[in-house]
Parts: sequence; C-alpha cells; structure tokens
Amino acid sequence: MGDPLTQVNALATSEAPNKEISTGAKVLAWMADNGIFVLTAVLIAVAVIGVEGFASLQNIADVFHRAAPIGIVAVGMTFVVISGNYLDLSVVAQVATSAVILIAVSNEYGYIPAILAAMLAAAVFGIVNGVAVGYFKANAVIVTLSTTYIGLGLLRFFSGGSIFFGPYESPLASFGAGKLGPVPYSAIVLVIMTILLSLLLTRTNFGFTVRSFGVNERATRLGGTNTGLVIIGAFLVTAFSAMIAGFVLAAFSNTAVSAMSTGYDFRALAAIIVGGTSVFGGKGSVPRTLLGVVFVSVLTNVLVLLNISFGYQQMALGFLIAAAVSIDALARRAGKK
Amino acid sequence: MRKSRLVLAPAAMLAAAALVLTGCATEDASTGSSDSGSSDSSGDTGGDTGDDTLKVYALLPQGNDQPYGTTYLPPMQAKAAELGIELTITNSEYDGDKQASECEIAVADSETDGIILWPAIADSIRPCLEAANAAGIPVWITNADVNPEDTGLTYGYSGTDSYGQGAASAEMMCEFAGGADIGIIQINGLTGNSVASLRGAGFRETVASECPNVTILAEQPGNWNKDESQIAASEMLTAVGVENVQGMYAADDSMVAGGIAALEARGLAVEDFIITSIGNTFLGNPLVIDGKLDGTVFQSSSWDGENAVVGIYRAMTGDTSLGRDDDGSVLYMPNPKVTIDNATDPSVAPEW
Amino acid sequence: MSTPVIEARNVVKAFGGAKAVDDVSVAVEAGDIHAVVGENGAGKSTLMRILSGIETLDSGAVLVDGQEIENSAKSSLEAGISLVHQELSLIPEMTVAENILLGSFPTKAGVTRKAEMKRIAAETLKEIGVDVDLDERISRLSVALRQFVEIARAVARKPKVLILDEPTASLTPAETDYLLDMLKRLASQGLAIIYISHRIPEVFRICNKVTVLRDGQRVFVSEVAKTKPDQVINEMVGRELQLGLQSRRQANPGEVVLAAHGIRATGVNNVSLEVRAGEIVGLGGLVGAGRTELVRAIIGADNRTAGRVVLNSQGKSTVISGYMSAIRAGVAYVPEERRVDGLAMTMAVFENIYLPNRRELGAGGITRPGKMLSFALELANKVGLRPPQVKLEAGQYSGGNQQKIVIAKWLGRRPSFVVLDEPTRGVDVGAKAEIHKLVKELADQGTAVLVVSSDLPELLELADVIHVMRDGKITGTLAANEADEKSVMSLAAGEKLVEA
Amino acid sequence: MALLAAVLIGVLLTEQTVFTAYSVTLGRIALVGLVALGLTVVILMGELDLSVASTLALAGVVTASIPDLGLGILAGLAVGVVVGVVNAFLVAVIGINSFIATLGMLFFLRGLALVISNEAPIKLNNVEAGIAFGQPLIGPITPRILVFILVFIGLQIFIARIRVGREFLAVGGNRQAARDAGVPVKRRIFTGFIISGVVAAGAGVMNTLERTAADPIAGSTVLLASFAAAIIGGNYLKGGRGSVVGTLIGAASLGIIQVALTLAAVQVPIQQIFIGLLLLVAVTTDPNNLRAVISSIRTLRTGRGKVAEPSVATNRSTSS
Repeated sequence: MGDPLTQVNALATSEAPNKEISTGAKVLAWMADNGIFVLTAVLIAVAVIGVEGFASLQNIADVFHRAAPIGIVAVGMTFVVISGNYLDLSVVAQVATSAVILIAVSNEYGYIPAILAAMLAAAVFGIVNGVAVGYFKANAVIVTLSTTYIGLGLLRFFSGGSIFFGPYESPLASFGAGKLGPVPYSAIVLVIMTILLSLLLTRTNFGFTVRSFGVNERATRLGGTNTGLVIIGAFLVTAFSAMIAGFVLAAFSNTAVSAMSTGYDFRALAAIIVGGTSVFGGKGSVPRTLLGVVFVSVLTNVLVLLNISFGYQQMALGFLIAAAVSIDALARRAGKK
Repeated sequence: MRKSRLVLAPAAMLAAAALVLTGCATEDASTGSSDSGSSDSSGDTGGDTGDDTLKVYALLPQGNDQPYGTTYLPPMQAKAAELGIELTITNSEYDGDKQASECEIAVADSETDGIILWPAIADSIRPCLEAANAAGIPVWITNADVNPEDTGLTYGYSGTDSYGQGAASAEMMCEFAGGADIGIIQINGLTGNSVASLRGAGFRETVASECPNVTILAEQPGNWNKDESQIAASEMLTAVGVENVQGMYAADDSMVAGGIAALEARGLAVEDFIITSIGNTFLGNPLVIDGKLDGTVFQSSSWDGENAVVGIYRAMTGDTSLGRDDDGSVLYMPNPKVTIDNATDPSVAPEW
Repeated sequence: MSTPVIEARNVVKAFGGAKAVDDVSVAVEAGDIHAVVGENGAGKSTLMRILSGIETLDSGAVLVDGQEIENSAKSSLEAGISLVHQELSLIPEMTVAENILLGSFPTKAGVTRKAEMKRIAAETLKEIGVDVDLDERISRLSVALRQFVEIARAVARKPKVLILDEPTASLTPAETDYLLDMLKRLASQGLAIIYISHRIPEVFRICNKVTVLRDGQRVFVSEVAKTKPDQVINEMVGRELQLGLQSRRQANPGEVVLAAHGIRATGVNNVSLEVRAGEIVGLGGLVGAGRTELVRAIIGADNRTAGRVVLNSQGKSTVISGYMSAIRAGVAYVPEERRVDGLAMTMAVFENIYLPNRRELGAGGITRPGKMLSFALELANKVGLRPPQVKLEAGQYSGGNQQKIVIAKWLGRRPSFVVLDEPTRGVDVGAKAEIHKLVKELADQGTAVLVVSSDLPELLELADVIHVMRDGKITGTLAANEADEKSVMSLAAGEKLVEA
Repeated sequence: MALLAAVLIGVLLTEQTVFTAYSVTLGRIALVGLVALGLTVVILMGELDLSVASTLALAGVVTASIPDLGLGILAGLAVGVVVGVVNAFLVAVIGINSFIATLGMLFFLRGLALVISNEAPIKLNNVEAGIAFGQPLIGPITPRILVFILVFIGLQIFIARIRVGREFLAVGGNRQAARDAGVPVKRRIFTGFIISGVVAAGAGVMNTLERTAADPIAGSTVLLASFAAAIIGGNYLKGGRGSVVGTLIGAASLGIIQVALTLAAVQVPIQQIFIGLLLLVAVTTDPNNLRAVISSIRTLRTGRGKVAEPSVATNRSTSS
C-alpha cells in the first residue's frame, strides 16, 4: 500500500482553511484553467488573417471532417481518463471493428443487423476492459493493449483483412457526404455526442461517481459505490463512442478496412490532454476535450494548407502539446503564490 | 493473496481457452499452407519428418492488416500447397527490426529450406541475407527488390518495380496532359514507408524529366487511406486554389478514390481533371470505367504471391542459383497501364 | 540564561494572501522540551516546516546557536534540526534501515554500504529502545512501529534540535507513555525538543515551556509550571469552552440493532458483539489489536472468513453480507484514515456529502445541483462546519472540519447504526468537543453507535459499554461505571504493560 | 507470472528450437527488453516515458546521417541525453505530468526523425562495420545481447546497491518524504529520464548498426511492447514498487512466446489473439505476484514470519 502514505503527504501542506485569493492570482488561475480557450482563439484568429483560404466554407468543412471521427472517440475516452485510468488503447480496434461490421454486414443483411452487430461488439469491448480494470484491478494500459491485439486479431481473422466498400449510392454514403450548410453531418454528430456525454458526466449520478472515483477510489467505494460498475460504465461509454466514430468514418469514406483507425489511441489522448483533462483523473470535462480536438484539427489543417511536410506537422503537434501544458502548469504555479 | 486466488479460476479458464484456440489455429495455419497435412507443425522438431515437405519462411511486412497483403496470401498459400511447401508466414508491420529478428528465427530453424523475403526496408536487409547464405538457405525476394549491391546475395526476385509504377503513372499523366501547362496535386502513401517513397520518387522524377509542363503544386500523405486522402486532397485544393489545379496523382487507388471524392464534394466535374494512380483495384477499376480515373497501373497481388512461391521453389530445387545471372531469376510483374479502353479486359481484372 | 539552541524570530509566512504564520517568535534551550500547541490551522505545522527549512519564510529569521541559518531543508539539516512529521513520511518499499538513513546513506564511491547502514540503524533503534527487524519493509509494519522508525530517522541524524509534530496521534496510551519517557531521556542528554500536540495532559507531563498559537499568531507563552491546562486550552480556542469531559450522558438502550456473531477475518478471531438502539459501544485496545479489522469485517468493508451479522432497523432485520447491503440497510462508517478513505480532497464539500446520498437525492440517476447544495448546507450547519461554505474543496478545511464533513455525509442517510473509527484523531480540542456532542446526540436520538478509539478519555466519556480487544479477541467488557483508564489498559495491554 | 511460467514450460516441451537457438531468442528479447529496462527506472520514480520509441528512431537517424561512424554513434547517444534532459526539465522544473510531457516528445521526436531523414531510410555510410557489429562475439552472443545483459546488470546494481538509484524508490514511493529527507528529487528525476533516454537511444543506435540503415519510423512496435514487459514484470505504474529483474522476466516471457509462435507457424492474427489473451490473463491475475513471491522467499530465508517483537505494542500491521 504505497499510495495512501503518498496521498497523505501530498496534502501535508493544505493546512490553513480557505485562504482568500488576490485578484492577480485569480487572473492567473483563470489563465491556467482556460489557457486552451485562449490558445485556440489565437490560433484561429492567426489562421483567418494569415492563411489564405482557411476561412472558406469548404475548408471549414474539411476541418470538421478532420475533427469528427477522432473527436467522437476523444469525447468518449474522456470518461476513462477522468476515472484515472490513463487511456483506452483499444479504441483503435474498436473503431475499425465497428466500421468493418457496419459495411460488411449491411452489404449482406442491411443496416439494422449491422448496427446491432456493431453494438454487440462495442458492448463486449467495453465489458471486457471494464471488468478487467474495475474488478480485477488490472492496469488499464495493458488491459486495453491486450484487447487491441485480441480485437484486431479477431477482426483480421474473420474479415480476412480485406477492404470493404458500400454501394456507390447508399443512405450511408449520402450521410457521409451530407452537409448542413458548411457543416458535415459527422460534425453535427460530434456536437450532439459532446452535449450528451457532457450531460452524462455532469448531470448524472453515474458521471458523478466517475469523477469521484478519479479523485479518490477508496472514499468512493466506502461512500457506497460499486466501483467496478463505474469503471465498466466508463469503458462502455468509450466503446460506444468509438463505435459511432467507426460509423461516421465508414459513412465518410464508404469503405472500411482493419487498418483505417491506426493512431487513433494517442491522437485522441493528445486532444483530451490539450483540452486540459488531467491524466491523474478527477479533473476535466467533455467540452474541453471537444476544444482540444478543434485545436489539433485546426492546427493540422493550417499546416497542410501551408504545405508543411508531415514531419514538421508532427513536430508542431508535439511542441504545442508541451507548450500548452507548460503554460498551464506555470500559470497554475503562479496562481498558487 | 486472497484476491489472486479469487481471480485464478477465470484466469485458468481464459488460459485454457487461449491454448485451445492456438491449438486449432496451428492447424488452420498449416493446413492452409500445406496439403501434406502435418497439422501439428509445432510438434515436430526433430527435422527428420520435414524432409518430404519443404519448409519455407515467408517474411512479409504486411498481411491481413492490409488489403493488398490480404489478397496476396491466398494465391501464395495455394501455390505452396500445390508444390508441397509448408509455409510459415510472418508480418513485421513494416518494422525493419522486427523483420530482422524474424529472419534470425527463420535461419535458426533447423528445418528451414528456403526464405521468401519482402523487405520492410530494403536498406536494412543485408545482414539477413548474409546470415541466410551462411546457413546455406536460399532467399527469394518478393514484391520490393533489394538494393543492387545486395542482389548477389539473393537467388532472384519476383514482383513489381515500385519506382517503375510511379514512373508509369507519370507517363500517363504526361500523355494526357499533352504538352499543356497544368498544375497537379500529389497524394503519397504512408510517410516513411518504402513503397510510398519509391512510387512518389518515380512519379516526381519522371514528370520532371518527361513533361516539365506538368507542375506538382502540393504533396501530402494520404496514408493509404481513402478518408485521410479525401481531407488532405481537399485541403491541398484550398491551399493552391482550385482554379490552378487541372490534375491529380495518388500512389494507390484507395487514395485516388478519396481525392476524387474531394473533387465531387466541391461539385467539380471530375471528368475535366487529369487523374492517374496505381493499382486498378476493386475500388479503382470502376472509377476508370466511369471515366473519372483517367489511368491507373495494374498490380496483380495473386501474380505477386504465386510467383514468390514459384521463385523460391526453383531456388530450392536448384533451377536457379545464387545471384541474378541465370535467366528466370528475375520475374517482373507485368504492370499494364489501365485506361478506359482496356479497363474491362479480363487480363487486368481487379483482384484487391 | 544561555543562548537558545534554536530560535525563530518574527517569522511570517502567507499562503495566497492568508497569513499562516504571523510574526511568531520561539526560543528553545538545550535540555528543554518546549510545547507548541494550537488548534488545527493555527500554523503550528507551517512554523515547524519553516524551522526545518521545508517551507520558505516570507520574513523573519531562524537562528541556531545564535547564528542565522539559510532557509533551506539542506542547511536546516546541517544545522542539526530534525523534524518528525505529523504524517508518516516513510518509503513503503524500503527497509527499516534504509528509511532510518534515507537521504544520508553511508556510501563508498556511490555504493551503499549495507553493513554500515544496518549498524547505524541498529545503534539508533537501541538508543530509542525499539526493536524492529532492520530488513523488514515499512509497508509491512504497524502504524505504531512506523512512528518509532520515523523518530529513529530523526535521531539518527544526531540533531541538536528535535521537532515532533503530533507524534502520539496514532499511538495507544502504552505506546504514548513509552514515547514520552523516551523524549524526557533524550532531553536529559541535552537535546532541545519542540513538541507539538493537541493532548494537553501530555504537554503538562513532559514539557517545561509552552507556546500557544492561534490563527498564526503567538497568543501565549509560559513556563508549564506557571500555568494550568484550562488556561492553555482557553488560549488555544480563544473562547471559554467547558469541555464535555466527564459529562457522561444518561443512556437508555433499546432493542438490539446490530448483532454480530463469531466474526473471523484477518486479524480478528471469533468475536461476537451487540449494539442496541441509543447505545454507544466503545472498542478499546492497542493499535493492531484488530479493532479496525473487526468493524470493517462487521460492516462488510473487508471480507470475513466466518460469522453472521444481522441489522434490525425500522422493524425489519437484514443479514449483512457485503458493504453495499450494509449501507442500504442503514449502516454509516466514519473510517480511521480520513484523508484516504473518507474524503475526496479535491472535490467540493457538497459533492463529498452527495456521494452516499445520491440515490435518494438524484432520483432516476439525475443530479440536481440546487438540491445537492441545500442538502449539503443543511448538514454542514448541523455538524457546525466552519465556515459553512459547501462549495469549497474538502482539502481546504482543517482536520476537525474535514471529520465533520465525513460525519455530515452519513448523517444525511439517517443511519440506524454508526461506526466511528478514531473519530477525533488529529482533531483540535474545539472540534473534538463538538464531535463528541454530535455522537452523543446521535445516540440520544436512538441510533446505535460503535466507537473505536485509542484515546482513553474519549472512550470513557462517550461509551456506555466498552469492549477491550487484544490479539483479535475481546479480552474484556466494562460497563461505563466500572471502567477507568487503568482497567481498560490492563485488559488492552495484558502483561505487555509491565514492560512498557 | 505463474501463467507465464506455465506457457514457457509448454514452449519448452513443443519448441526446443527456442532454446537451442537461444541467441536468436535473446536477440528478440533484447529488441524490446533493452528499452523496457531503461523505462523501468523512470517507472520506479512514478513517472512515465512515452518518448522512448521516438528517441530510438531519432538516435538511429542521427547516427546514420553522420558519415563518421564513431562520431555518429556518439551523436546518437547524445540524442538520448538531450531527450532525457528535456523530458526531465518539463517534468521536474516546469512541473508537467510526465505522461503528457513525453507524449508531446513522442510526436515531436518522430517528426524530427522524419525531417532529418527526409522521410526515407538512411543507409549507413560504413555498411561493413554495421554487419561486423551484427556478428557473434562470444559463442553465438552478438554485441547487442552482450550490451543488453550488461545494461541489465548495471541497472540492477544501480537500483539495488547504488545510493542514487536506491533513492529512486524513495522518489517514487513517497516524493514529499524523500524531499524532506534531503533527497535531491529533481536531480534524481533528471538522472532517471537521462538513463531511459540514453538506453532507448542506445537501442536505436544498435538497431541501425545491425540493420546497416536507420528508419525514421523505427520502433513502431516497441513503445507499447516495452510498457507491457515492464508492467507484466510487476512494476507499479504509480511508482515506488518494482524491479529491473521483473522487467527482464516480463520481456523474456513476451519474447520467448513470440519466437515460439513464429516457429510453430501460427497464423499472424491468431498470434495477436493469443498474445493479447496472455497479456490480459497475466495482468488480471495479480500484477504484484512477482513481488509477493520474492517477499515470501525472503521470509523463508530469514526464517522470521514477520516483524521482530518490539518492546511496546503488538506488531500486527493495521494496514489491511
């Protein structure tokens, strides 16, 4: 039992009761909590002024296209992160599985069976991850790593790994291509998911226990919570979001292949973190994650518009993650003084 | 330790399940690869039983995780079965170090009679070849050839010429452009992937030499993905201005499909653009027939998989020896250019 | 009057505007045991952390032997100031020897010299008269032993000044006696000791000077011989307050609410007990006697290997199989480790209070912020949370207030059976009295209460019946009228008391 | 662990080649194991380093892009030092959670590797030297394996006997306490990240030498595998508990199983499924098993059941 002692010591200094905070510190604290808003605003402003074509309707649609699938994954994965379980690597397998199932099965038997099959797969992913982490107290990183292997392995074993495509004219395809003004349907799905999941996290007992678990697992359990179920819930939310991301992706490209979601794990995590959700658990929110996704998508979009090569794009992304969080950390520190 | 005892039961069950699974898996694998039905190849380690059937390692950088690999494997396994070869297939996911380790395993296996090698990274394959030679195991290269200086260490090569494919696609681009000054955008494969860079270079350099009137306005990776290519293409169009773009090249059909989708999403008349690609796949072929994709380069995964086995068989049976001197030690895959004129020709029927 | 070994001159330290230590001066001479007392949040710990250089001071100075020292952990250590922390600050996965010498491993060319290390460690343990396996990992030691290793570490540095912050908070009376004698011995060898405690009797037993802090300021300093406990306490709380001590309530027990039979669990060996409505049952004994293990087994927070627990409330009786069923049946549990098991420190007070009550308040699984707040506020006032700002983070409150929050969140459920494990450990005098009052009120309203406490006066004040445990068994049961410190201790410690 | 042992026995029975050709197996273990060893010291301090794989790739690229081999190798290792310093700076000085800081580095370094290499593999200037490096040195032992063993022994001694390394446990187990006790926590964090950086870079340099070329996207499969090895080996991600030996065992189990499955000609997807299930079972069945085993052995050896009787109070631990 190493951590009780550590936790206690971490709190050793929190002695005096509520101290009134100076206004200067208030501003810094606000910066610490809202740095990402500022950063995103600045980035967009710069892009609008400095980058030709950024503000065009078409390009806005492209940004949304970038944001939608990864964003839907990220808002869901936020639950796992807030519950203090680092991340869910298996979203890579989950997105691909749901996309392949949707197209492959719908080609044969129509959409309803396809969607049901995909939901079943998502449920299995969520429950296996959740049980292993929630009840067996296994490390989430390794559990989800293993379910990634298993999931992709099964998918490739049964699908043979082939690329599947839907009929040229299909409801799915037209949904994938559909727009409301400049806003693709997929982006609307993202917004709806954000609102729903945000409400789930902040306005329900389930969401409450997820946050509470992230802050103090033992106190949450002794407060009369079946913590195992909470964790299963968090992983199920992630799994179903990943499933919907898979649908959106399949609709957009009207094709599905097991390799289509490579890299979604850390890209989603990056968005969550840039959004300001703490990987220590407890702190964070779904809208923040959306903001993080927007930030990363706009950044990538701008770099492509400037015809910056992939290498530099990665460097920029990495640098901005570090920078964003550094500002955050420094401001927080200053806020304390 | 109360907890650990509590979890042991399900754990044991899971473990059992896993072992059973691999049990049958092993059978699937070996029956899939050899009709001589030595189903528990994991069992025989003496080496004496393996004499009638030839044991060959196929060290590939992709398999069921990529569409091409998926359609490459069955013909390969069928041919192996036909020739009484027992195949062990690995997939290094384009990780050169992993493949090198798999190569060491193949060389260390006392039963190995031959190695089919699809280099993950051509530059890094030399040690593997030397080790195999030291062990007297013939190596046949497939799909992507080794560097010229290393060819002497191999028994032969069958497959495409990735650079050549890029070049062929470029030639079509030049032809269709017909001397007119046009600007195009280029969608590449996965960054850092050797096929991607070879095709890219092939196209780029051929355009530069053959038809300087065609200018590449922008390049971005599409990572072999339709969706990512569509976004990248659309963003490139925005960046350079649609009015300046008259053509597009993508390193494979999935990506060109994305590019075309990007044009359509803007309500542009795809027919007005000169578009070339590589593959002539199930995705690309219909586009050619529809007149959207002006030209693509046919690549036959079945030819590729089959001839890899044919090649190593000839090497093992002494029909061809070390080096590339004797004829038939280099089998180039015919890479016919596919346009609307021959798109329905059975000889170029899509395979993947 | 010789120059003091250690002296703090007009020390000031502020956190985000609020002054935790406000112009405080303290001087301690060799051989002195100087008590620094005050309620939680009075600034004691902060002052001590400044003396030991862990906390930087805003203004003022720290002098050792009349020389001002630089304000850093390193220079304080070198100057010979050693702090024994309030929270145990040992490394769970390191051995006793390593912990004692942490930060000052004997090395040869960077390589730790294990033999030398163990020699020094053994020497030190001998000096303070405690015997522990030097190779044992801390994570496998009892709380009490950890406390002694903690002290050994401080002593091993051969300090001039030894600062102890609430060293007896987690010790039983026997262990406390032992510790106090040890300190007297060390002082007699010329060590200057600063002793921080809530336990006034201890102060009057071993200290010869006392400084009282209130709200970060020094409000009182005196020779111990020249003052009285009541005076010190009044200076601490800054208001006349008649302590509830000895004011035992008139209990009239009703029906049996909780009946536990033949409980067996790790550290618990076949224990049976009953708690009646309106009755406060006390569990006495030394740390490690199995009291916490017993109560956790009874309410199902930990697995029991044998035994049956029945809870009778509102006419229906429930067999308690697991913790969940216990909660639903009307059990409330105020755990020993407040910060680890009791509260989500970085969550707001109202959120902490909401946790066990969410099913009742959040019908249909939907949270209703307005309801959460009003509900929490009501309870906060009921338990006398000061200030009653339920939107503040729990971690921002002092120990006493934190304990009130833990109690508040359970009161919301109107429990029929309440378990309190060390309810006032590390809680200041004022809050302690209030908590005692709350517990008594609970019982008066007909709640069955089970209190585990190592604080004998507390046990004697609250309990109507006291079960004393040793080695996982109940070794004796005393009615309120026949119980006194001696009788409880002899049952608790058995022959061991003689050694101590 | 018990499960892994069972599987290993199974392997021993069915695939002797795994052990007859042990140098191959060792090579495979070293591939991931080396990085995992470096990672372990960081994990012991309760920190994480997600940048190891990218460091590996970047170090290789740098080595290959410098004509002079000796210089290249030094430069490659220097990359490790620099990365370690930057990581540690972000964590210890600026105060970012290492999980995030190194995630940023993961992207940044990979990008840098691609930029330097111009997005294509770089061939080693002196191929012969590279091939020579790949040759067995003592018996079938290649320099890589030798380095791996030496690094293992070195780190084991460092953590177990060297003061600085020993204090890593304190930094991970109870940071505030370590600080209060005068342990220079920041300096320890720097040391730790530099170690993991240099070890990862070393792995990258060796790969480059052995393969005679550097791949900017190398190590794509290494990052998660090395974490798996460390955690299966019983290292506690929150720090303060774990061992280099554990990591070795974890890496060995994974490596051996992979080699065995390949020799057994198991289909690749099935291999994935099997290894996945194995990981899942291994991690769900008490991750601290190893630790438990070790401590029980200790108890047996010392003959003492628990703590010696102190003169005050009983000694039964209350920390349930």
